[in-house]
Amino acid sequence: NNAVPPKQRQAELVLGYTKNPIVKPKLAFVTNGVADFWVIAQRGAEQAGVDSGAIVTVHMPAEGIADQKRIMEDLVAQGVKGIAVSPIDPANELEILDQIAGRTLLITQDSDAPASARLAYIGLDNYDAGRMAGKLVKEALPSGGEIAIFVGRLEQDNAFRRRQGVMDEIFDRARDDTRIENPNTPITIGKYTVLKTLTDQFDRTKAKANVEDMMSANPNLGCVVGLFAYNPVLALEALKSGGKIGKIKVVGFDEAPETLAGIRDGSVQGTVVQDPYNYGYRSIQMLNAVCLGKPDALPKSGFIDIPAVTVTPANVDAFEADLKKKLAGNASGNSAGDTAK
Amino acid sequence: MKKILGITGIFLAIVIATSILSPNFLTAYNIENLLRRTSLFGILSIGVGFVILTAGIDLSIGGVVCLAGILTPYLLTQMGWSAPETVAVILLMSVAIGFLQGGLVAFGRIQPFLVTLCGLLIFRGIARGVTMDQTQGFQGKFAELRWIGNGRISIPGVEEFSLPAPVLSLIIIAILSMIFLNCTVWGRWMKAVGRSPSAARYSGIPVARLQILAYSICSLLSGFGGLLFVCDVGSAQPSDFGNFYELYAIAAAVLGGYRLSGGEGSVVGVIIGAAVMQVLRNAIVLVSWLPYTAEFAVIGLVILIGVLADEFLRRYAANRARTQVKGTS
Amino acid sequence: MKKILGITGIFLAIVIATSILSPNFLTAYNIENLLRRTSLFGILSIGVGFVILTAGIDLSIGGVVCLAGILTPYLLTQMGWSAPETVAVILLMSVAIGFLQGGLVAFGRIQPFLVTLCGLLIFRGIARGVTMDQTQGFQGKFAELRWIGNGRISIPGVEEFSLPAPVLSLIIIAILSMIFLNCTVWGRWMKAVGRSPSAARYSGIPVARLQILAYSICSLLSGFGGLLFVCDVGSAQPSDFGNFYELYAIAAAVLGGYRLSGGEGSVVGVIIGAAVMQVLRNAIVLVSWLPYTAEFAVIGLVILIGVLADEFLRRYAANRARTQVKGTS
Amino acid sequence: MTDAAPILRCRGLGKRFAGVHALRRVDIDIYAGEIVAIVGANGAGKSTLMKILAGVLTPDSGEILLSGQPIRFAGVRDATRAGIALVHQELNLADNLDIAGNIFLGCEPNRFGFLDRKTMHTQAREWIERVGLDLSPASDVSELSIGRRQMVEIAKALSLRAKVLILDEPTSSLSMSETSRLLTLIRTLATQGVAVVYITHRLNEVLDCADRAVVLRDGARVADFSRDQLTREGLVQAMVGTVQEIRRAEVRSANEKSEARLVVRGLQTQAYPKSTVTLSIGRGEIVGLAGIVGAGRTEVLQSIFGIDRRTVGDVSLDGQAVAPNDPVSAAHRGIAMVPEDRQRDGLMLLDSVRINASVVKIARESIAGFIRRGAERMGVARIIDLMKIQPALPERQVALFSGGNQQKVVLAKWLSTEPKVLLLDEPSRGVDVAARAEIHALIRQAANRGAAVLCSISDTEELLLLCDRIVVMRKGRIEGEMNAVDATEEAITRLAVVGVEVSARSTEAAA
Ligand SMILES: Nc1ncnc2c1ncn2[C@@H]1O[C@H](COP(=O)(O)OP(=O)(O)OP(=O)(O)O)[C@@H](O)[C@H]1O
Ligand SMILES: Nc1ncnc2c1ncn2[C@@H]1O[C@H](COP(=O)(O)OP(=O)(O)OP(=O)(O)O)[C@@H](O)[C@H]1O
Ligand SMILES: [Mg+2]
Ligand SMILES: [Mg+2]
Repeated sequence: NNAVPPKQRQAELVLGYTKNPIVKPKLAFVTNGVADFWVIAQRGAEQAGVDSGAIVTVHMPAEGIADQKRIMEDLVAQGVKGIAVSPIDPANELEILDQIAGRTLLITQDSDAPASARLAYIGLDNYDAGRMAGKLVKEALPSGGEIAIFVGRLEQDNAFRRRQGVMDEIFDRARDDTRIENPNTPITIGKYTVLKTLTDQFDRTKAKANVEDMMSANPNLGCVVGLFAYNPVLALEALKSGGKIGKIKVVGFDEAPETLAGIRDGSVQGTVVQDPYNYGYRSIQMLNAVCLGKPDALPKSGFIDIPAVTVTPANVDAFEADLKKKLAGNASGNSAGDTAK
Repeated sequence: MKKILGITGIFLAIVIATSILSPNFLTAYNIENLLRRTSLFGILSIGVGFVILTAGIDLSIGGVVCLAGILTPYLLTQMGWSAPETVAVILLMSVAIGFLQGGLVAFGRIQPFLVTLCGLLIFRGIARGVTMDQTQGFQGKFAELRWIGNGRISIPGVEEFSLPAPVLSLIIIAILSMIFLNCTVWGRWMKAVGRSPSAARYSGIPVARLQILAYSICSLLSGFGGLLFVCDVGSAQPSDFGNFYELYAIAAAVLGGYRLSGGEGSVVGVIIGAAVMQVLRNAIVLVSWLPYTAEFAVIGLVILIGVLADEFLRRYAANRARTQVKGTS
Repeated sequence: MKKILGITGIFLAIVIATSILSPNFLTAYNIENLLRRTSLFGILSIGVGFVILTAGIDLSIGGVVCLAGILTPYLLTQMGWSAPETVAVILLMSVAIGFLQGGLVAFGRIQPFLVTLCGLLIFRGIARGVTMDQTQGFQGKFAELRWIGNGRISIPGVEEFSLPAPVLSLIIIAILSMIFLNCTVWGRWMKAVGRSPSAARYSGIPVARLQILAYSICSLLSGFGGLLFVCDVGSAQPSDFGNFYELYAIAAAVLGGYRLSGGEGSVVGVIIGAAVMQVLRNAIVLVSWLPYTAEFAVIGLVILIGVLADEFLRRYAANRARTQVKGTS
Repeated sequence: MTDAAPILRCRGLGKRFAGVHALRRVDIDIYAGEIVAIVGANGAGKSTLMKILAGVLTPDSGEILLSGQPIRFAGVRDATRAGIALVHQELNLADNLDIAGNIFLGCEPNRFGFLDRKTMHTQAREWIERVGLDLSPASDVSELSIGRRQMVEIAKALSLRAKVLILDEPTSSLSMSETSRLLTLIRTLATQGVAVVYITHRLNEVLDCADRAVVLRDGARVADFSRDQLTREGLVQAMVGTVQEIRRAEVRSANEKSEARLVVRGLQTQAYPKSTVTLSIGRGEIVGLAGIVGAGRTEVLQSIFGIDRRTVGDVSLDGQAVAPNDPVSAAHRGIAMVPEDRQRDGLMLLDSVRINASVVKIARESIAGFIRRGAERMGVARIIDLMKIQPALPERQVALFSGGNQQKVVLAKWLSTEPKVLLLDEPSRGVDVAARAEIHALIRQAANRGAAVLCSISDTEELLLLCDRIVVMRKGRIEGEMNAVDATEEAITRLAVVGVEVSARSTEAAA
């Protein structure tokens, strides 16, 4: 079956299931790392499994692309019928994705790889989400100021696209999601200065230290932007012990409880959230439908948009209630959130 | 004393260079931060120092930090335990871990590297398994307990500056360790075990017991360190909390004069070693023209240059000493 | 031979258990994957084996893997170099790295742990600095070069199964290493240097040169490994490509019978050691009731149990041998 | 002999280390075919001189002339190439290699760098036989006793077929039979034109076979005796600077019975699981173990102390059983053990004399586990003084001391603790004659305080000097025992080599 091009192979698989549907297929949901964001998605995926009767496993590679590749290969070896994956590095993972697509149904979620043979993509555009956060920054600093950006790792697709979105929005530049700027040098355009972008490799002590050190280095710091879920949480910790709560604004991503609490008490300007629960739920739902012989479940455009939302004091309560409801589906809801995604 | 001269020199050089390059380096706020971080990492390094002294190694530190860091908020918030109960259980568990690992090294005769590497994997695995990969945090509560990690002690008469609470822990631990190592028979014997296990055996020294003690102390301090770390940052993610901390801890110890072949090292040196690493990381953010993405390269280079300089000075001094003998004799 | 009996037993036990627990374990596809991964990691482990033989340690492996893995696509796509040029430069650079580190150990008399830890930081730092933290990938091109990492060699007469290309590299490297270690004068000297440096020196063996050679081989194989890894995966992220690989490499070597105190170890053992780690990780995905979040814990426990069993068997055998001597003599 | 040009000449060799002046302008000529003994007190500079000749150390001043040509050795390899081989005072074998591997380490027979194992093993076998080892070249070195290791070292040096063969205390753990075999070998080599430089503290050997003896004192050459000028007294006077009467330490009379302190019953060792050892030593008694290399004396001492697993048998001290395989409790009960291999088992080489000498005593003197620094320092000062450890620097690293001085530190570690039982394995290994007398006196003092002393000593002469009673072992068994006053060197050696039956038969035949 190696000779068949992956795109065609996917079509064959879909056609095959249309003729001989499979009930209770084994399906897998593969993330791009370990994070609470993904735990929410896991809830969604598992709930979809319960609702649709599919056997669902969720895998979180802890060690980057090589690990993600290994897990997908092992899943194929194990005989799963479909995989929903968040590719860590879509541009360069095509081959791996196509190799997997040659053996099992494949959709992408959270990050897309349009050039691959994947059947569909469920998610949003991180660049646009970044621009939404950029708007929050401008609202926080209407008269301009210094902004520092913090993130776990910069080379991840979602990380650098978010960062660029934030910067382009702050500087009022036209949309160009291929632009990448040097993270080492501060940039000043108009009344805004974006300082160095610091990474922490998911080490929380480092993440907090980064914020503290930027506060030391830049006494006029006006706003910090945390691109991964734990970044705003640790920024709050640093601001608290530095006595700068409220004086330095915080803009974040994702729905860590501390971030939401911060929005409520005014220490956080706002956060841009995705809908991981539905990434999980809809991915599994779609794969299961295809296995059951219903190819119509696949979107014609190949893209299901689950847009990002800005959470501010205005809608924080409604958002949190909705989140609780989703998580209550199974197991215990839990504390602090973060996203390595 | 002579052995920590080199590292002290490196430390002073970095401090002086950074304070010239950045006006914000010697501010009260920054110094407080540096003291806190140095204390946190210093405690781990003092711990691993005991193991290194016996010519062993402990790679499980990161795993123990993770487990303690995860379990502290987990027991408090999910299980509803009280703070004293939680702390007691965390510390007991840590000692038990060290006891077990030490036992496997001393009686099982398995290479320390292997035992503690398995430990690293197992403890992080347990942390991930227990929490199902979910971040554990204090949810804004338990401020009194968290004081030990992120609190500050105001000094009477000083306005700006207050002492970070972990410094207190560090000082107590350092003093106790120094007393143990320099003034007690067991401390002396622990060094002997590292120098020559067989000479120790022939001297009637309880080698196995001392090895187990060393691993127990190390794990205890790792667990306590994990507790302080999570109290400082407020939450912990099982898959990456404490990652690489064993390397940082061992590196600080080795920088501070410990030899991995055993039997040599000083507590003060270790603390300075830990401080060097923290100041370097701080400097890379504060000195704006240093490229942040090359952070690691800068740290690695500075340490290497420092160590090389130290070695050359030492040889130079040895040569001089020889010539002086010549002169007088 | 006797020394690798234990690890071979562990390996067989895991293979048998997994093939009973999962019908998909012994499929051609899965075996191909396992062979490829074992080869990739095995190459690193064989490399670090040389350094361990001389009683040194190389922590810079992950850094060299990262640098080689980043630079390969970087030079090809960003700089527009040709594949042969790129490979040549990567391998030369790797040897140079080893040469330098070995030199610092042999002549600078700095602890190997410190030298190579700085190396780890520096090489990863350079990789991050050069690329400004951007992923480097082949962008779908250079398929011929990438064949060495992800290609497959069909075996005449066999339909289903074809041999992953890295297996070839592993076999060549393993055979050359075995010949070097067992049949040449220098291989023998390397063992002597690790076990008894003074005996080596008094026998006129060029200790420093051998140390440098060991580090050079290790870095060369790390660089080559990095090349293969990135050819297999297609892209590399500077901040985590090769993270912890030094630990995996050393762990496989130690599992395979190397002693960190030097002078002991076998190439075959190392390869089996690397295979054990890969099969374990594979088993955790394949055997669906194994808790995925506790992956690390399972790996750690299995290795620990295996090593303990090995040690007990060894002691039992030693005891028996002694009783038999008693009986016959 | 003297009219030929010397093969090796040293002119004004000097060497300083930080803190000491090891050699001062030493001149020595060595001629082909002669045996030169080098003697001197501990720390006189003998080993340093030899290391310089063998390219291990470089001299600070002076020059070496080989066959009249000045030569500079950059390393051991140069010296080996120039035909100089050295057996070091301390053992230096790679114990992950077999005997053949060690013999040829550094100059393996090879073709284009590939080992020629066959040649290696056949040649190794020859050398092993020549030194009188009854082992296969493929035996693991790690299994060998010290005496056998020393013989491997000698074989290694012989295999180099050197023009100048230097032996630094080669006999320090060989018994009389191996020693005489070695001396015969040396004489043969000398007649073949090899120059042999021989260091020993056993003056008998010097008188026995040296053509010439050079005496070093404090790093300077103080005397050069030709064969006909050699006397024991002359040597001693040159070595220590004064005429010193080396007298035999007092011996208790044979019929003076005391109560048994250490009793060993049915002890089986790992090396000789077939035979058992039974011994009883009284308070104040010094018992010597005699035997040839590999007789199992070390194993007996180790088993009593608990280092080796005691398979069968029991040991009791003052009527109470001593726990098997537990050196910690043995030490606690007052049993002291001075091991044979001082560098591996006796010392923490990188620590100071103070740390080494006080490691056991600090525990005895401690208060609630805390070291009493003052007492420690005073104790060490006393030991240094008593044992004449040179240089008298308590904070100096032990590794930097000469072999004999290191041995004194190991002894001091235990003698200072007033033990109830003293187990001594080659206690005066490498110690000079004068210091040896002091050590004997100290051992006797310990015995007089009530200690039971069991010591394994290979030098039969010394055995007779020190012990009250002598127990002869052979192949792990006790062949017989005799009172020191009745014993002769010949009787002991005969018993140790051929055993009781054969020797009884031969005595009968003689009668
Ligand atoms: N590497 C070294 N560093 C410093 N001092 C040394 C070193 N080697 C030897 N010495 C010193 O040089 C002096 C001579 O030592 P050497 O070993 O030559 O004595 P020796 O005559 O062989 O004595 P022994 O009979 O005890 O073996 C001693 O005082 C010793 O402490
Ligand atoms: N039959 C044998 N074959 C080979 N080796 C043996 C045999 N019996 C004993 N040995 C070795 O000889 C050693 C026992 O001798 P031990 O060291 O106790 O003798 P020793 O009398 O103290 O002699 P030495 O002077 O050599 O130390 C053991 O290490 C053992 O390995
Ligand atoms: Mg000497
Ligand atoms: Mg012996």
